Amino acid sequence: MTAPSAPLGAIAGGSLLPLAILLPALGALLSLLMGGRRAERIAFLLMPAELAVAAAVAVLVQRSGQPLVYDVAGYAPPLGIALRADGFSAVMLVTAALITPAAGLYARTNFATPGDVEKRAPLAFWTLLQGVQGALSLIFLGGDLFNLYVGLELLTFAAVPLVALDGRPETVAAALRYLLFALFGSVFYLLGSALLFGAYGTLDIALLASRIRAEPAVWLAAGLMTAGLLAKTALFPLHLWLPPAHANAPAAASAVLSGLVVKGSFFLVVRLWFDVLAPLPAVVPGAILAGLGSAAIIFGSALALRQERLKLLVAYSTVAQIGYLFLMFPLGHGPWAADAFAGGVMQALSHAFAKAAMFLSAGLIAESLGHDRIAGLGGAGRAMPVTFLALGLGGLSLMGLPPSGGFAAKWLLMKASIAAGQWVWAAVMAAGGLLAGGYLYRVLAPALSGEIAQLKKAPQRSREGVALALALLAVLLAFAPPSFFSFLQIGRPAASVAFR
Amino acid sequence: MSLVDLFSIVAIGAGVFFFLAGTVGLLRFPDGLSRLHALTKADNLGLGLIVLGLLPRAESPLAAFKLVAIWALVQLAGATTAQLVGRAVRRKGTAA
Amino acid sequence: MSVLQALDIGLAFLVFAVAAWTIFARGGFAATVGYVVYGLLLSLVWIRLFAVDVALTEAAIGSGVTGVLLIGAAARLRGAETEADEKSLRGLPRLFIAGLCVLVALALAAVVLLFPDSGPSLAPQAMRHLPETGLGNPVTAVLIAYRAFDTMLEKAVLVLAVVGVWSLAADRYWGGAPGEARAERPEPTLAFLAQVLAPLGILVGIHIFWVGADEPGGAFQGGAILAAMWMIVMMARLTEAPRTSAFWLRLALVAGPLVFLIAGVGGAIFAGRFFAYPPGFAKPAILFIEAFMVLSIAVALPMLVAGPPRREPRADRSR
Amino acid sequence: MTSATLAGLVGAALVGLGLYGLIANPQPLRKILAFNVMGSGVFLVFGIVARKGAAAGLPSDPVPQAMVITGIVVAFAASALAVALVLRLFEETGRATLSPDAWTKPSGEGAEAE
Repeated sequence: MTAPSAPLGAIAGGSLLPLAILLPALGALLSLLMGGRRAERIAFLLMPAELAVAAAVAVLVQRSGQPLVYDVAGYAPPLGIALRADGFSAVMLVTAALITPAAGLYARTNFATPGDVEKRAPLAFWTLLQGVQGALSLIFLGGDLFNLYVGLELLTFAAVPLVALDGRPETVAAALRYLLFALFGSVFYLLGSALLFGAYGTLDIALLASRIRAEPAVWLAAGLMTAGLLAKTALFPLHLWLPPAHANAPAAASAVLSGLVVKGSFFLVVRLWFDVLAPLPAVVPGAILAGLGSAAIIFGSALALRQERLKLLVAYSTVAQIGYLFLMFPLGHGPWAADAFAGGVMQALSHAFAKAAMFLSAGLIAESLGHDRIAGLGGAGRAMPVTFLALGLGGLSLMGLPPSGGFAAKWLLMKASIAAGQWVWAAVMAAGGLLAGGYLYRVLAPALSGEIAQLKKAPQRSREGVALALALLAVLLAFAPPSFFSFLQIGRPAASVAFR
Repeated sequence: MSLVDLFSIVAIGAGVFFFLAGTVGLLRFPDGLSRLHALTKADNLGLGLIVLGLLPRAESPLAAFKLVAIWALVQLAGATTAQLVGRAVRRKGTAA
Repeated sequence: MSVLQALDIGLAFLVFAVAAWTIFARGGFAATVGYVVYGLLLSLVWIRLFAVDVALTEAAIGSGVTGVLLIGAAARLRGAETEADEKSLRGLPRLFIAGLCVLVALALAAVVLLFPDSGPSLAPQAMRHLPETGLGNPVTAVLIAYRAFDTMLEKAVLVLAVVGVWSLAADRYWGGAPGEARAERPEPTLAFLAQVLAPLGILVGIHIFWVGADEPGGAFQGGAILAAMWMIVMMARLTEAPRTSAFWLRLALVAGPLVFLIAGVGGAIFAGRFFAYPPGFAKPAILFIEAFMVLSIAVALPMLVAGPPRREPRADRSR
Repeated sequence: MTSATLAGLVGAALVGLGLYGLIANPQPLRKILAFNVMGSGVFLVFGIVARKGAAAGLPSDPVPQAMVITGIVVAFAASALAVALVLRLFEETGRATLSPDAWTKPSGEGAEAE
């Protein structure tokens, strides 16, 4: 991000960046305006275009080997707002553009509008789903901390109502708790931004990175912003809101919330520490973040082991998998930095696909059996093998077994932590893998044995296909070529690239 | 000190006095209706006097008009609130 | 100068005291009333900081509209607070949290005191580019020109919030009007107030929007005043909240962000940049966009206060 | 002490107060109030940053001012969504509390292990 932005801003491809944000925003507005069945049609009309824009951004970043930059309104920072796409932004953008339509395809059954009369849940779902995608695009591309604050709020307002979509009191309470955590997070983030603006007179990430010095205002801002973002990411011990929210939302919404929405605030933690604060010595904060991540891995997995409902188990496994994301932070400086960064990104990607697949499968299981109690899953796997294949392949990634994106992620992180001599993270990862194996065994072993379970209704082939496709993508990440890893480094400060 | 300044000081001072008296009444009077009485009377007079004191200092006729408009609007809002509060007090009985 | 300083210190203490009351008062209703007072005092602070645009916004939205929202909620929740009271934190955890909060406040105060008296500023740049926008108020220029992208997205936030609030309706009420149906005749006093105030308020709201181009004011503040007028008229039962399925209502809600978005794309076509304005055409374009923003704000704020639909859509249609 | 510094100190105190109310008060409506107090404290910090950025003939830097205006509107929208959730919860259960045992079935479905 330290490269001068002026010549790059001239690249015509930069205008794709605002488009990636404006298309879903337009879709959300039009969905509310047109209403009824047209909300869904608008969503499906725009999603291919959004995927095309995301792919084009990735291709352009790859071709130029440098971040794409676009000064919105023609005013360069610090007065105006810049959008930037580096390698990490591009892969996250593509991931969101793949998972959102997948969740949409799955949700067509649950959120169809049969007649001419508009229904509540479908209209809200299709509008908010596009809102989530717009907000995520903004977060992945935003180059200005206040612009990113607006993105965070947009994400909160789109995500929270999704949790309460079925209107049961427990979902309303879960949504309220989620909202309160998210608002706490936003306020802290904004406070940190205020301090940074007071110290340096800009909120542009690239400019901040060139001006920042280790001084009290910066450390306080970093602490406040990190705490706020962690509350939104549900990193232990700020995870309390996540399991009830993700477990009670409709399955398609859970897939988006668990797979993508928590990655939005995680993405900003990475932006903060790897871009804005990159020049600072960050040994202690990195260790704290990884320590919390380790605690999340152990606690989340242990709690997942004890759950009685499948969706809650999957939700608690999200708490654990979020923990892995934070193991990259103490490994950001040194010859192993590139591996650690790639491992963290790989974990974000593979968890996004795997967890979306698992929530969709869990939703299918709950619909087919009429419940999602783990004790009642006996023989279910033999009745709906494709669904359980998707669930199992997703689980492969969570455990970190080859071949899966999760394996690649955990292997890279482990390699980096051993190279750095920080063995403890490697030990935690090994333990987390074993625990994940344990809770998945609890689900899969009874499901794959015994009498074939009687289904209330068989799952639709197309919906099983969506879940399986996502799970296969999580597996396919294991075969990412070396060029993929150098792509991830595009836009990273030279220090971490040089040693690759 | 000119005569205009003296006028401003006296009028605004008297206005502040009425506000103070109204506040004391609000805190010390026994029941809802007499509290209301103290508050509305004092506020109307108090604000009126303050606006009066500020009028000669207005930069333009428009600014003076705005000052008077503020006073009128506060009158309107005050009268409405007093009515509503008074009715609520009466409905509740003497308990308030 | 010393008188002003004394006033500043008194104001500071008052703000702090009322805020503490809001946090610590026993009754939720009393705390909420405290919050409204607090908001008004804050707008005085903003005036002392020479941020008149913010003071207007704080008074209209931060204190006014938010106050109506919270007081309405507190009134409805009046019976519900005793039970939850038992579970409030006691002893050590409470002390720990209090200590943490004091620590955060002290660290923040220390950093704020360390800021140099003339800090870094974007004011010179904002002023340098002001002629390009044709505006006289730099705050409006930041909102609608330099950082137009933020403002457009923030309008989208408002729309999503409305969708979120509406989505909390019961299924059978979807498309219906928010607010209770009441057969009572309008409260005569309130109706009188609404009849006198609303026409005036609408004029003031439009005036504040219009002068916002050059003086303190603008779309947010003007829109909030219009919103307040609509809320008063609805409160007086002179009119009812509209059906949430009404096309005009939805059009008014999305008009602000939609027109802004389209203008942003137009900027890419006619001025070479998303959200840029063609030279010489900036001021009319800005006022055009702002007019729709005023409309959307004036509609979105009352809808957010009114809450989810609460009446069957069919009953409304027969009216 | 300048009025800007004073406002900054008040802002810091408000953040502390609001944070305390947000964490320590169990009632959702009071948490929403506390969130608003905390938010206004943050806006005041922006306010002193703006005031200390007085330059080019302006008494206050317009950029942070614009950010505060945006922030106030967003905070209102957040309050509205939170209030709608609290009221919905109250209508469904007759109570407005976040404590899970008040509204979940005895089986503890949906409740978290705390």
